[in-house]
Formats: sequence, C-alpha cells, structure tokens
Amino acid sequence: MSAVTIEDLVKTKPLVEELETVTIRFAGDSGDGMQVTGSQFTSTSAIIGNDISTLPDFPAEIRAPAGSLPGVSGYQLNFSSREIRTPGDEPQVLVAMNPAALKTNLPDLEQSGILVVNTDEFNANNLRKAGYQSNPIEDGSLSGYRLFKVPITSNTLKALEGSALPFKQQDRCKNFYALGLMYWLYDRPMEPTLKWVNEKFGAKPEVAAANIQVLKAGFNYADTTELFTTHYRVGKAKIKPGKYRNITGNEATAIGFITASQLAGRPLFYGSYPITPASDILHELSKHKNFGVKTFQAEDEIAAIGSAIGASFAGHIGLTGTSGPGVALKSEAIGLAVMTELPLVIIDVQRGGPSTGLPTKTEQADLLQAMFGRNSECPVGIVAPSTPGDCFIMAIEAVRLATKYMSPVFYLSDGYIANGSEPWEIPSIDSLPEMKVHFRTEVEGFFPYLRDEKTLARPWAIPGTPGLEHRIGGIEKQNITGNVNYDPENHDFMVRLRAEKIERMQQDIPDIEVFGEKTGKVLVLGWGSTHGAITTAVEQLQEQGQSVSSAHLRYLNPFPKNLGDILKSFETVIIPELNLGQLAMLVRAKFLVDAVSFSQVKGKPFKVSSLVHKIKEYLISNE
Amino acid sequence: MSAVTIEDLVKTKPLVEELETVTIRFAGDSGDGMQVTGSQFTSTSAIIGNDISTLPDFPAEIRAPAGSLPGVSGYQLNFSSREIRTPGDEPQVLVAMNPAALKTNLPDLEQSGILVVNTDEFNANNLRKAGYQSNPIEDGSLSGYRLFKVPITSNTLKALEGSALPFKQQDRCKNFYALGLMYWLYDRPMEPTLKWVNEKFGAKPEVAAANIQVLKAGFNYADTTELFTTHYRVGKAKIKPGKYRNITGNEATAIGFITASQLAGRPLFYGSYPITPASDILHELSKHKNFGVKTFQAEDEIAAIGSAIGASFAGHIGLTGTSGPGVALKSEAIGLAVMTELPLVIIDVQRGGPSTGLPTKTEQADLLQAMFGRNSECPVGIVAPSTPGDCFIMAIEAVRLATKYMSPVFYLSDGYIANGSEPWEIPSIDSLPEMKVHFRTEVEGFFPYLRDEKTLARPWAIPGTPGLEHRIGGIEKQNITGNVNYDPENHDFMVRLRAEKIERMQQDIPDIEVFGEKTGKVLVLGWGSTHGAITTAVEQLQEQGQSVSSAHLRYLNPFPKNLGDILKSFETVIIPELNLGQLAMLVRAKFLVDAVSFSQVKGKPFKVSSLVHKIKEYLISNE
Amino acid sequence: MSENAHPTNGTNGANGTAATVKLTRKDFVTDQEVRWCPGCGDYSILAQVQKVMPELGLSKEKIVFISGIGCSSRFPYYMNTYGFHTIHGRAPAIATGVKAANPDLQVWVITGDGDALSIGGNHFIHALRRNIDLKIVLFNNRIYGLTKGQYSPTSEQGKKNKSAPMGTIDYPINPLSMAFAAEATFVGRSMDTEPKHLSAMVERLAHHKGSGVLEVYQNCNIFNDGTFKNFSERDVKDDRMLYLEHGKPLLFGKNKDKGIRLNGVTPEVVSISERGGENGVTVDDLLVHNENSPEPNLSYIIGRMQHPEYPVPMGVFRSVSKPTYEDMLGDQISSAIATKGAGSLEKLINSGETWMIN
Amino acid sequence: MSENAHPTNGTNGANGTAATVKLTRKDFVTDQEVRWCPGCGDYSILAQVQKVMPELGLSKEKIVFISGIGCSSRFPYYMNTYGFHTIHGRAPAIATGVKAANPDLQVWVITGDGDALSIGGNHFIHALRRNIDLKIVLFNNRIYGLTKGQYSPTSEQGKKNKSAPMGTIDYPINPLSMAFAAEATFVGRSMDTEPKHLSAMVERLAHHKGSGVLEVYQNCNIFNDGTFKNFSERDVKDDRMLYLEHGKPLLFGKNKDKGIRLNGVTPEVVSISERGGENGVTVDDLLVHNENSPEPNLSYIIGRMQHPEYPVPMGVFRSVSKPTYEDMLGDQISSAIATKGAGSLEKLINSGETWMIN
Ligand SMILES: Cc1ncc(C[n+]2csc(CCOP(=O)(O)OP(=O)(O)O)c2C)c(N)n1
Ligand SMILES: Cc1ncc(C[n+]2csc(CCOP(=O)(O)OP(=O)(O)O)c2C)c(N)n1
Ligand code: SF4
Ligand code: SF4
Ligand SMILES: [Mg+2]
Ligand SMILES: [Mg+2]
Repeated sequence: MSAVTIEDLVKTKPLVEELETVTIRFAGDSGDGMQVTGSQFTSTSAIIGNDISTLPDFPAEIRAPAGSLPGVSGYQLNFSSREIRTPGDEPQVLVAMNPAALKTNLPDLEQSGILVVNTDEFNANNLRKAGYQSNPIEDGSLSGYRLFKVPITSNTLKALEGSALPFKQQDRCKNFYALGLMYWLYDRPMEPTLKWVNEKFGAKPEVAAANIQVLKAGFNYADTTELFTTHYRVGKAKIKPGKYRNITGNEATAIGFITASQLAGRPLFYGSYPITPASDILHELSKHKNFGVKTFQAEDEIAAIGSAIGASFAGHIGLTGTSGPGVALKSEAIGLAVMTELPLVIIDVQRGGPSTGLPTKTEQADLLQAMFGRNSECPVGIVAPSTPGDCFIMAIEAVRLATKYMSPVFYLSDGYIANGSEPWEIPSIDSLPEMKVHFRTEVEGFFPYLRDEKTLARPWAIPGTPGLEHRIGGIEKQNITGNVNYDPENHDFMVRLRAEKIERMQQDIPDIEVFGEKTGKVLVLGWGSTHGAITTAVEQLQEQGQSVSSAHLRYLNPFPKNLGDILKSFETVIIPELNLGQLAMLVRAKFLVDAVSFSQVKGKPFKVSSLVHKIKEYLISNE
Repeated sequence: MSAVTIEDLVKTKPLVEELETVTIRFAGDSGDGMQVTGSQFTSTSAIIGNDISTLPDFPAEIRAPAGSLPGVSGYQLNFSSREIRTPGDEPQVLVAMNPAALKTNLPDLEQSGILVVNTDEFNANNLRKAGYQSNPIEDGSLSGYRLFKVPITSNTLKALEGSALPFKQQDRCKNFYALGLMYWLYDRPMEPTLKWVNEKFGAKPEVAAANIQVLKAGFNYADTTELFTTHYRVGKAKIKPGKYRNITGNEATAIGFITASQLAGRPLFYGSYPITPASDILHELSKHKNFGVKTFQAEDEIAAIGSAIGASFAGHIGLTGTSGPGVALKSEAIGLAVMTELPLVIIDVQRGGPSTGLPTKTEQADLLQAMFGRNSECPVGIVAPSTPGDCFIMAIEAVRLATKYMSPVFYLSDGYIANGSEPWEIPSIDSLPEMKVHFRTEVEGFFPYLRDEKTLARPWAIPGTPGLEHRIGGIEKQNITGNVNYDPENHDFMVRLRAEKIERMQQDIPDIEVFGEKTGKVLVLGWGSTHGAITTAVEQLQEQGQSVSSAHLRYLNPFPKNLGDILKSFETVIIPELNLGQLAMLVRAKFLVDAVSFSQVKGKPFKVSSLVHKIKEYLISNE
Repeated sequence: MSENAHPTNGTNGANGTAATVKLTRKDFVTDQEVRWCPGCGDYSILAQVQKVMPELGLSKEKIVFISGIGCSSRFPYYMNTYGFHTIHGRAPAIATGVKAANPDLQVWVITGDGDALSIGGNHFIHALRRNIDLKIVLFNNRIYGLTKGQYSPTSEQGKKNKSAPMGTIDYPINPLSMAFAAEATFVGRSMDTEPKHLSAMVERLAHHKGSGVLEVYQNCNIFNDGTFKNFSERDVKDDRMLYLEHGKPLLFGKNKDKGIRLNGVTPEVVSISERGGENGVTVDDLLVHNENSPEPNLSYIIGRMQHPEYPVPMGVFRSVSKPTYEDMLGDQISSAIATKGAGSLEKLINSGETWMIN
Repeated sequence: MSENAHPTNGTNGANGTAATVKLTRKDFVTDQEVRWCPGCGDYSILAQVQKVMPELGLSKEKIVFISGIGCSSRFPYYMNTYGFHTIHGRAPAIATGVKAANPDLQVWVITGDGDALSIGGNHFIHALRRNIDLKIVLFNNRIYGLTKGQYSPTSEQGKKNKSAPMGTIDYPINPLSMAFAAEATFVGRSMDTEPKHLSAMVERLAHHKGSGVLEVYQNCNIFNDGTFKNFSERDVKDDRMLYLEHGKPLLFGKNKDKGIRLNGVTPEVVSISERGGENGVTVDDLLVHNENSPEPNLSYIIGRMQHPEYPVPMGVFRSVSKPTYEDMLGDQISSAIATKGAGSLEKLINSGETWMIN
C-alpha cells in the first residue's frame, strides 16, 4: 500500500480555534464498534501529522449483555501538535453511545468537558441496566459539562433511508455517525477513513456505501446545524521526519521477532497457548508462514515452551509467549532451558493478577516471577520494551542476547503496551544489528559444554550435524564435557558459572540514559510501559525548572553497567511501578540505596498528574 | 513399644580411653546395607545417652552396578558426650566395604584417621570398577591412615558355616560384621541391635539368627584378635532429661502435620505426587489412615495441589508436598489459593537444582521461588524448620498460621533435614498450642470476604453449611461481598490487603532469639538446615572469647518483628546459605544493611570449619 | 429412560439426601447478571440445569459446582449453590479434593472443550478412570470462546480461525473416545438446542454414582456459529441424529426407516421396513443399544459415529456401576480404624524406638 | 511381517536417508556406564534398540532420542545419537518441537508408565492425535521405579506398595486404549523378555511414518518383580500370550489349538481343531487380525483383552497412514510462499497504513 502524504489530504478549511493537545474518549457497548471508531480517528490524526497515543479499554467479558455496565467498551486517544507519550489523564471530550457508557466513563471526563450523548439509547430499559434512577440527560445532573444531545441512532437510520441493508446492519453504522461529528469538531479530513472503508468492505459495496453515507451525515450534521459553536484545530506536531505507521505493541512484537529470525538467518518457531493479552501475537505470527515462521498452538503452556525448547535444540529461534499465569506453568521448563543452556525467548505480556486476576487489565507485577520463579538458582536475562514501537527493538535484542549467550531471555511486555498504539517510524533494514547465529560443525575438539571465553556460551551443535552427537538434559552437567555429574565442587562451580554468564550480558547491553541533568535532587527510575507517563511528568517538572531527571530500564537482568553510578548521583530515587515495588526491591538489595517505591496496582497506567504530585513531595522535602 | 533405660543396657566393661566426640562413616555398595548399619549404630549410641547427629548419603541412581563409583552409599554419624548439632565435618573413622567406597570417601577421612577395609572385595574386578590402577591396601598409598585390613566377607561366611541360608543372604549379613567391629571399638552394647533384629526378622528366625551370629562374630573378632590396640568410650552427654526417640525430618514432618490436624480438629488431606526427597512424607502419611488422614497420589503436582485446595475448600486441612521442580508446577494454583484466601500448606523439601539438578542432594535455593514464584503480587507465609526434630513444631506452626489467616503457607525443608536424624525429645501433648479451627455457620450478616479485624482473615464457610452458599474463584474479588470485581480502586485495595494479611502474621510469630550477646561485632544469621553448623561454629568462637552471636530464622515471611533491631546491633551481619544469597537479598532490600552473603552450593551442608574460617575474617577485619 | 435410570437411588448421601422444603428453579438462580453473548448456547444449558436441580430433591448447600476457565466456566456464578471458578483445566483435580474430603456433597464439574481436553486433558482422564463421583458437563463448542476464537482440540481439521488462518492441521479429539478409554462409568451426549433431551441427560448424570461425563454440543454464535447445524437443524436433524435408548435398536429418520447395523465391528447405515428394506433388512437386524454392558466396546464404536458418514448419536452411551474412589478411600480408613483403632496422638509421637534420659 | 511393513519406504528423509557407511551396533553405544539395577528389563530394551539401529540405514546424526524422567528415561545417555533427557512427562512436547523444526530427523521418545500416563498423559495424547512422526517407546513396568516404588497409573488395583500400604484404589489405565482414543496411526506391544519379537516391533515402529507408540512390558526386579510373569513365564506363555499377525486369525496355545472369536463385539476364547473343536469351532470362525483397518474399533477391542480372561496380545495392533503434522505444516509454509512470495522484511515492516512526515 502506497504512503499517503498530507498534501493529498488536508483540505483548506475555514479558520478555527487552535489547540495544542486534545484527549477524546469514545465509549459505548461492545457491539457499538468503539474500537474501530477510535482507531480511525487515530490514524487520520496521525496521517495529518499529529502526534498520538491511544488506550483501548475492553470489557473482560466476551460480550456482556447489550447495554450492561460490564459490556462497555472504550477507546481513548490523545492527539497533539507537540510530542506526547501518553493517552492523556482525563479526556476533554467524551462520546457516550448509551447510558452504561456514560455511567462508567463520566467520572474520568474533565470538569466542563465536552460530552456527546446518543439520546436515542437513553430509554427506560437501558437506564435501568446502567443503574440510573432518573435520566441524567434530563435531570440536570450533567450541568457540570458541555452536554451535546444527538439522536445518533435515528439520524443514522434516517441517513440510510432506502438502503437495502437489514436494520441490524444499518444500526451498526452509528459509530461512524459519531466519528463524523468528531471529525468536524476537530477538523479532520474524511478521506483516510473513506479509503479504509472502501478497502475493508470492497467485497460488500452496499456496506461500504452505508458507512460512508453515515460518516458524512454526521460530519454535515455538525457542520449545518450549529450544534457546536466553535470547532477546533490541532496542528502538525514537530515529528522527526520519516515514514511512519501506527502500531500496537503486540504487532511490533510479532514483527520484531520475525525480523530477529531473519537477521539471525534461522526460522522462527513460536510455541504458544492462547491467553489474553498475548493471543494476538500468535494470531499475527500465524499470518506470516511465508517467512518460514512455524506457529504451534500447543495443548497447554508447558507443551508450548517444551516445543520451543525442542525447536531451539534443533536450531530454530525458539520462542514461547503467554501472560503471567502461563509463565507460572512454564517455570519448570525454563529451568530445563537454563540447565541445558539453550537459547529461548519467553514473552510475558503481563496482566492484572494474582491468579486469573484482571485478565484484560495491565500490570507490571511479573518482574520477580521472571527473576526468581523457578526452583533453585536459575538465572535468565530479562528485557522489557517501554512503548509499543520499542517492542520491535527489544524483540530483536531478546533474540540477540539469547542466541549469543545460549540462555533463556524473558521479554516483559504488558497489556497496556500490547494493545496501546503509537506512530512508529519505520526503521531502515540496514540500521538493524548484525546477528547471524553460528552453529558448531567442527568435530575436532568439540565438547557440548565448551565455553566461549567472552560470553561463557556453550556451542550450539544441532542434531543433524555429523560427528557432534551428544546428549543434554536437566541433571547437573560437568563443565566442558557436559556429562551428568554429581560432584559437589562441579555443582558449585556450575551454579556460579550460570550466574556469571547472565552477568556477562552486561558487556552487550547499552548504558542506561538519563533524561535531564545527570545529577540532581530526584531521579525517577522506571521500566516497561510507564515510560510515557514518567517522561511526560518529569518533562513538565523540568519545564518548571525543577531538579528532576528520569531514567528508564529496558534491560532488567542484568542491569546496565552504569546504573549504580547514576543512582548515586541523585538525592532521592523514586521508582514508580504498577506493582508493589518489585524493581525497587531489586535496586535496594543490589545498590543499598533507599529508593522510594511509588506503586499503583489498579490495572491502569499511571496518570501523569499523580506522578507529578508524587515527585513534588520529594522536591519540596529536599529543599 | 516400652522404653529401654540405659541401666538395662550398659554392661560393666574393662576401662577404656575416653573420647568426647567421634565421627564415623560407613561406606559400601548400595547393596551392602550401609544405611541399616549406620542407623543401628545411631540408635544404640542414642540409647546409651550420647548426643548424636547423622548424615545419610544415597546415590542418585536407583541401584548403579555393584561395585561402581556411583553405586556407593554412605552413612555418617557423629556421637558425643556433649551437645552436638552436626554430623561432623571429617570422619575420624571410615569403614570401606569395597574399593569404590574407599575411592569416593577417603578424601573426607581426617589425617591418620582409622580406616577399616573389607579386604575380600579388593579384587581386580572391583579395583577396575573403582578406577584403581594398583591395589591401595597393598601399594602403601594409605600410609597416612591407621589402616585395618579385615576379610569381612569371608569371616562372615565362616561365621555362618552350616547355616541354611542361601549364599546371597549370608553375604548380605556382612554389614553386621562391620557393625560388630565398631561396637567393640567404641564400646557399644549389642542388646539394642539384637532386640531390633529379633523384631524385624521375627518372621524369618534363621535370618535373625544369622545376623546376630555375624554381629557377635565381628564383635568377638575385634575383642579376641588384638586387631585394635585400644578401644574407646564416649560417655553420656548432659542431655535434657526426658523421653527421646530418634527421628528424621520427613518422619517429624509427617507426624507434625497429623498432630496439627488433630489439634485443629479437622482431618488431614495430603495431595501429592512422588518426588525425591519428599516422597517419604507421602509414604509415612499413607500409613496413618486410622487418623482419618486421606492421602491422594495425584497424576501430577498440579492435580496434587488442586486436590488439596479442593479439600481445604471443603473444610479439611489441605496439604500438598513436593520438591523444587514440583513447586514450580504448583505456582499457578498457589495463586488461586491466595486469591480465594483458603488455608493451604505447601511442603517444599528442597533439593539441588536448577531443573532436575541433583535430586538426592540438599540445597536451600527455593526461598525466592516460595516468595515470588507466581504471577503478580501473590504473597504467602513461609516457615522453615531448622533441624529434623524442629519439623514437628514448624509443621504445626504452618497449619496454625494457614488456618488462622486463611492463607497458603510454605514449609521449606530440605534434603539434609529430611533424611538426617537426631534424638528428639517427645513433647507432651498438652504442651502443644490450642488451635481449633472455626467454621462460619451464622447465616446472619455472612459475606464470603468479610474480614476479621485482627487477622484480616475471611470466614471459612464450607460446602454443606445451610444458607452460606457462595461462589469463589481466581478473578479479582470485591472485598466483603467476594463478588467478581474489575474496579481499579478495589483491585489496588485488595492487592494491598492480601499483602497486609501476611504482614499481620507477625503478631502471631515469636521474636527471633539471639544465641550469645545481643550486640557485638558479628551476627551470623541463618535459616533452615544450616542451624546446626552455624550454631556449632559460633559456639566454638564464643568459647574462644570472640564477639560473635547467631540468630536463626524459622519464620521467613513475614520476618519476626525484632529482626531489624537485632541486625542493627552488630557491626557485621553474615548470612551463610546453601544458595547464592537469597535470604541475604531479602534482608538487604528490607533493612538496607550491608549483609555479607556466604554461599556454598555443593549439595552438602556447611562444614563447621569453613564457617569458623569465614566468620573469623570479619572478626579480624573489625579489630 | 432405561430401567436403571436411578441405579443408586437413596444409597448415596450425595445423590439422595432429601431437601427439607421442596425447592424451585428460582432457588438456584443467583443475583449475578449472566454474562454470555446474547444467543450463546450456554444460556440453554444453564436453564436446563437450573430446571433439573429441584427435581433432585437435594438441598442447595449439598451441591457444589466447580469449573475451570472459559465462557462455559463462568457457570458457577449463576448457580445458587456452593461454587468454585478455578483455573484453566484444573477443575477435575479440585473437584476430586472436594469430593474426597466430603463424599456427602454432590460435586459437578463444568468445563469446555479447551478446558477439559486441551490444558485439562490429563485431569479429565484421571478423574474418570478413578471413578470418583464427579458429574462432568463438557460444553463442546469446538472453539476457544473466551479467548476469542482460536481452534480447540475438537475443532474440525481445516477450519480457518484466529490462530490458524490457513486452517487447522490438528486432527480433532473425540471426547467420548477419551472417556471410554478411561473406562468412565457414565458417558452421555446432548445438545443446547434440545432442551428436553438435555434436561433428561442432566438428570441421568445427576443420579449416576461414579465419574460421569455429559458432552453437550453448544453453539458459540460469535466465534463458531452453526458448527453443528449441518446435522442439527430442524429440517435435517431427524435424518442426521440418532437418539440412543437402552435396549432399543438404533433407529433414526423422520419415519424411523433407517437404522444402524454392525458389519463386523463397523457400523453401517441401513434402511429398513416391515417387509425388509433394500436387501430385506428389518428392525431385527439392527444393533441394539446396551448402556450397561460392562465392556465399553460397543459404546466406543457408537461413540465414533460422526456426521456425515453416520447419524450423530445422542443420549446415554454407557452407564455401569463400579466402586467409587471416595467409597474405597472411606473403606480403607474404616478398616484402618477397625484394625489399629482410632489414631492416638500419644501413641503416634511415642512410636518407634524410644529411651529415657534422666 | 505384514505386506505393508514399510509403508513409507524412502518417501521420508527421516525414515529413509541412507548412512554413508554401514554402521554396527557398537556405533550406537556411548562411553557412559549403564546405570540400571542389575537384572532390570531396561537392559534388554536398550540392547534391542541398539541392535535395530544399524538396520535402519540412517546415519547417527539424523537420530534423536528424547526422554522424560524415570529409570527408563536415562536411555538417551546410552545411545550414541543426539539425545535429550528432559523433564518429567514433557518429552512428547519437546520432541514435537524438534520434529516440527527439522522433519529430516528421526525422533524417538523414550518414556515410562508414570512419565507417559501420569504427569505426561496429556502430552502423550496430543502428540498421538496430531500424528506427528514420533516413535514413542513406553516402558511399562507398572511402577514408579526411579522414585523407589510408588504405584503408577498402570499398577494393578489392590497392589500394596510404598504409597498405598493398604493397596492401590485407582483403576489402572490401559495405555493402548489411550492410544486408540487418540487415533494413533501405529500401536504395538512387546516385552523385555522377548528379544526377537521386541526387535521386530522396534523396527516396525522405526519404519512407520506418523505418531506411533510401542508399549513394552518391562520388569522392574527391584520394586515390582514378576508383575508380568503369571502370563509371560516360559511354561505358561504359549497359553497366555497371543501374537498378532496381520491377516492371520487370532490363534494361540502350545499347539495353536485355541483362538479368539467375536461374540457381537466381545472377544471370547474358543478351542479349535481341524474337525472343529468343542461345539465344532474351526479356524475359519476366528477373528482375523487387520492392522490396517482405518477404524481402530477392532484394535481397541483386542487391546482391551487382559490376563486372566484372555491371552495377552502382543504385536502390531494398528498401522495406518495419514498425513503427518510436520508434512501439513510444511505444506502450509510452501503454499504461503507460493501465494504471497517468500517473506520480505521490507514489505513486512512497511505493511499497513503508512505516512510520511517531512
Ligand atoms: C493457564 C491459562 N492459560 C490460558 C488461559 C486463557 N484461556 C482462558 S479460557 C481458554 C480456552 C477456552 O476455551 P474452552 O475451554 O473451550 O471454553 P469456552 O470459552 O469455549 O466455553 C483459554 C485458552 C488461561 N486463562 N489460563
Ligand atoms: C516434576 C517432577 N515430578 C516428580 C518427579 C519425580 N519422579 C521422577 S521419575 C518419576 C516416575 C517414574 O516412573 P516411570 O515414569 O514409570 O519411570 P520408571 O522409573 O518406572 O522407568 C517421578 C515421580 C520429577 N522428577 N519431576
Ligand atoms: S464467545 Fe461464544 S461461547 Fe463465549 S459467551 Fe460468546 S457465544 Fe458463548
Ligand atoms: S528400579 Fe526397577 S526399573 Fe529402575 S533400574 Fe531398578 S529395576 Fe530397573
Ligand atoms: Mg470451547
Ligand atoms: Mg514405571
């Protein structure tokens, strides 16, 4: 598909009020197509040059009863003419397609924010399902907001009068009516969406036509009726020139691992068992068989990792992916990969826990499981992407470290990164690291547990290689020969060697960078998906002239070489995490710095405002 | 069985040289019955009033080929006229029944120690199997020891001339010949063993007779031939008066949990899947069905813990037991028990790892797995017995805490405690804690997740109780109502509540005691099976007037209230562990004290001497 | 129903204890909003189970519903009895603990085709082979519903879906074959769209003592809509489904003019008539169903009949009685007490070689 | 051997690649000291496998032995090929990854009754039902050997042992029934004490393409000595064991004067003679074995025959061919490449809606 340039798109429009940043949330029933609506607004905004960040919010139920509270689905997006890194704390605009959506989302809407409701859905039945005693759009309880009542459903049907489509399908178009309204309000071109509709429904022209009709109807309704007194414009952001696409973390993860296997020159084998929010990686990878990617949907997580270990023994890039509960099941097998020193990458798309927990919500609480969740001393490497786009890079890094050090490596993503999206500058292939893997073939002097002096890696000698026949397994190995060995001294030696091997990865990972001054009052140290919120908060405070910097860990085991020094260059270290202080514990134990853990475990990302508030405490207290 | 008093036993004997402490090791082929020999010497020594400590050492193989190195089985015991807590660092006496036993055990024998060999087995074939080029008992290579050559096999057969027993069985008696020799050398009465033989082989009188004959033959051989120039006596130890039995950790564990269930007034349900070194607990418990104990050998560890969770939901004392690899498999289900807040005890008899590792060797490396080996924030209580006898108490403690706080509790034993034995003073029933469990029956005001103010425990309302029908599960719960709940604030609240509940256990666990001065230069902090070695080492240094104390953790999560203060009262804290410093990490993170980790991961307990040596470093450096 | 519809009537607490007051369907409904997609087959199964419950004459507190994870596994939240929504695939293990601990409870296991046959396959088999008294209802929609549409172990080979865009290459598992291999003592099959038959089957399962499994074909109208319709739709079902009845010949077809005959050990479809249908086959030549045959051979053969080669059999394939796990466990405990006497702590801790230090 | 002893000769790299030089038994022996108890049945199985290997004409590096945990699972250390001693019960899963990654390898799975049917039961079934080309040898000694004598899923009910001092109350699993339920394409049985038959069976398994399982009765002389002897001892075995041969009637007995006849779907033992044995039964009345029947019905029935009711059947119960998992996976990849072209990174990262910022 050829790239669309802005020139093709932006039409000359009457001048309008300029805004820097806007946060919109579309909310409705799972059946109302809010995700599509949101992502359309997103790509259009990206295409016209805004910076964007999104946060979809699915219900845990497959499809709770229509109109019910648990059935509400939402999509929040933040678009701006400056660089942004979060989907925004509080929406300034809320589109509520039914009472349930209003009930669950209103609390987040900023004071006197714009509130668009689909009046047609505010009938007795729906109000009851949402638990409203009286009708909020009548009883004045919404006076604190700029309320716009639109009969979205009936207008949609009106717009489609005479269409051959069955009622149900006509009704389904109403989300595009809402989209039309918003396009007008924020002065977006309709072309990208029209293009998308035609491609998507190419096969069903009448459906395409209907959607287009309704989109325009919504747009024109806002235009003609003076529904909104003003409309707004959000200009182009100063974004690094280049070619961009919008990408979710799970997409970037899948693409990243395929890229890694291509760079390594070995086929990718993905053994997995479906689980939210990791399943999309399996779905995505299974579409790319033409890259030689082998996806194996196993009978459970144990078989999934088992198959990946087998594939890696046989010379493929062995990859397995799941979420927290699945990692727990894989624990024992991870130990086998550690003992047999095979390259393996374990994807953990973290979700709310413990146990089944909050399957569709985000959390960062599997760090210690990744570090310690196995019997005995069983060290592995750990990396964690910090944004959806970063997943691409860290996937490659995980494979690079795993194959170079012949070791399992954890890849810790989370629900927020996985489903969230951002504009991603498409890298040029040759900017990617060299990482061809080497298989041992020389028979002369071969031993299964010979050591590379620099990495301590053992040779990767795959079945099918003449003369290198050997046996590996989970019982303690004698160094070099790899024979089963029960000698006490050897065991002690091997336990320390396996630990040392992971430590050696340090020589292959970049130093951690400081955002802001290299020394000062407060350092905010983060990892994973909190990157956007932390950086934004710190940036705000820096603009206020505060002495605060931030640093973000993408490599968690081992830590980057320079971490200790950086920690010691600040009076206070604050570690915000979506858990009860897991990284904080590791940092305190290793560096004996009195790091402050700022934890929030709500299944949601941090709000920038709450980070700012927390950091300020220490800026003041240090004055 | 009625108790035997020493008076019945100790015969008047010619005076002999007095020794305070002796360490003997019996070593031979797995088929040679070294375990029986060792345990007979042990109980006899106990009965005559010595303090004792033992260390059996099994081969990993079921039964490696006769005469092979991996086939060697050993049994070391330490007996003394003073209080002892370890099986001894280096044996002063080694009985080697064949070349392989000599080869593998000689390195441990102290310089110029007593070495008794069975010359009959030192033939070309056996020497080859043991990898000897020339015959060590001929070539003078043993000149550094006091070598005693005895044709044990042929003497045994001679002693049995005319016996009806088949050759194989006659040959099997030779271990008792060795026992006889040692009984004479250390002036032990034969009666207890004779008694044991008659009970054990009551059914097969000719076997009993043969063993007795051979035992006496060995004894008399030493007596008549002036084989040994002197013989030794080890007097009664000043042991707390009371009734004693010799007990292994696994026995004490099984008995302890049965006792706990009796005290709780609820039947014990043990769901388990066999695994070394935990299997004996299953074997032992399955013998006590008359206590209403239900043992369920599950299809795997997951079903084992699942069944225990089900039993506990139904009002039994739910118990599951395994070793490290099994714990890894149980991880996910432990999370379910945490989320549903059901009482559950998980026994982990730790062994060498990672992966299959060293199945028959000891290690302490599952502490962090017990703490963190699950998805998300998933806190549990952790207790760890410190000696075989202590298993009885800590088993009761585990059940007490689990039922009182409605929470899973880990019970961390290890291979050394499990198979090692010590004399155990049999407690009086009424000295044991009150711990009747309470089931909710009042319908009025019932909610599944109501909270006890003091413990935060929820009510235990078991199926079968009219009017309390309710549903629990692994999805996040609303506090009080226990309904499925996805609310962000509730999740954050519940995550912290589950953590707080475990912290509250602190109010129910004893303070940690300091052995020695309450302040000083060095504190040696330990946990689990290192108790004996640490205390002995510290005692030795204290006797040399050094400023060193020790403290031993039997409760690892939460820590005892007073731990922090104690740590701060010493200049240096040394933490010896059979892992790479797991407790050390927890202590450093929590208390920010620069605790020194002293780690050894050899599948063997610490030697007292190596601890003394390590501790001294810090005593000097602090001068 | 067959003559031994209630083989264990009254003999077993779990299956016989009378409720003090006669309960109604409503008594088994909870206040929780039911959260399945509109049109999901699960609703019909829930309705039938709630309808049957009062008929069992058991009081609510004696009943426990235990499930794994999946759309189907949300079932316990909607049953006003004791309930446990456990983890994926493990329900049979947890239920085993509950039943072994308290045999007086009637323990149901609610599971899906993924829950029972993929991740939980081993627990499923072992629960069945132990003949512990669990009433397992397997909602088979041939798809992973809750995770939004990946193929399951019962998905047809070649089916295109989220995780197999080019079509599934796994050969499907037949849940009934697994049950027979495990020698389950009760094996039945029904369908969400056949409420009458379904409730009868649920009742049969409830009254069986021992491990029983009821497979229920259930339509997932969101991710696998109509997977059963080619044999279950009104206009074709008479010719494409066959209702098993104990002691009766295997007859089907609108006018009961078709049947199943054994050719060696292979079933074949034949058409019949009084005067003998094509090549003179009459009812007497047909295979006669026997739920109670001690050997599952016949049930296994019938259980493997599939559309389109054969009509799809519905009903009770096998119902035999064998000592249950919980009873044998109880017997061992009683006999241990009988021989050794009830356990005494005093004796226990004082056992083995003891000595006095004074 | 049956006419289709080598159904896939030469068609498959893994089963056909010729070794450059003719190898001998010694080439497959490692330097590792064999560590089973003296007298263990495992020795005989090892010997037969090592004897058969050179016959396969495969070079060593193309062969991989993968095992779980157990005495039996130490097997790979003694085979001078590639080997992987994995973790308890998971060998089929790991082997699946190896075979899927490189179909050119001949992949063997060595497992025990506990490893394959207790903790590993689910992987065992799923590997079989996918028909991935794994050669599974199941050492059935009806006990947990390595952990020193607890009962296993194949232990006889009532057997007293370490973990069941009052006797096992579990009903045993029949491994063959499981294999048939999973519709395995090759199912056989042999015995450690029958070296000739054993090596023939190992060879049959080696040549089968698709998932195959060979159950080998193996004596654990330490913890379960003689569990098979009541039908396998020299003086009784002719009358208590039956050797299956494709296309031949089920005959047994010293003078082949007994056989198996089907009564409905239930086998019965009959004695025969030329002139018809008791009530005139002749060879022609006997059940004729057919390994290749597409439906496993008959194999299932024969597989359930047990001592003492029946002679214990040995040999190949089933051998049919179906597309294998690895082939179908390969086909999907080829056709994906054929239709979309070999994957291009450039295309991949540039896919979807893109735009320029300049
Ligand atoms: C350990 C674990 N792995 C995976 C999942 C994700 N998961 C939940 S339900 C399910 C399968 C559901 O399919 P099925 O059992 O057929 O139930 P259905 O939704 O179709 O009723 C999966 C894979 C999980 N919750 N836990
Ligand atoms: C996860 C795990 N659980 C339990 C064990 C202990 N274990 C090792 S082998 C085995 C069973 C062995 O029986 P089987 O598979 O029949 O093999 P055999 O020794 O009889 O040849 C068990 C329970 C283990 N090693 N790992
Ligand atoms: S996804 Fe399918 S099975 Fe799940 S609730 Fe919806 S319709 Fe039912
Ligand atoms: S324990 Fe049994 S199975 Fe294991 S090696 Fe010894 S004899 Fe063989
Ligand atoms: Mg399903
Ligand atoms: Mg076995």
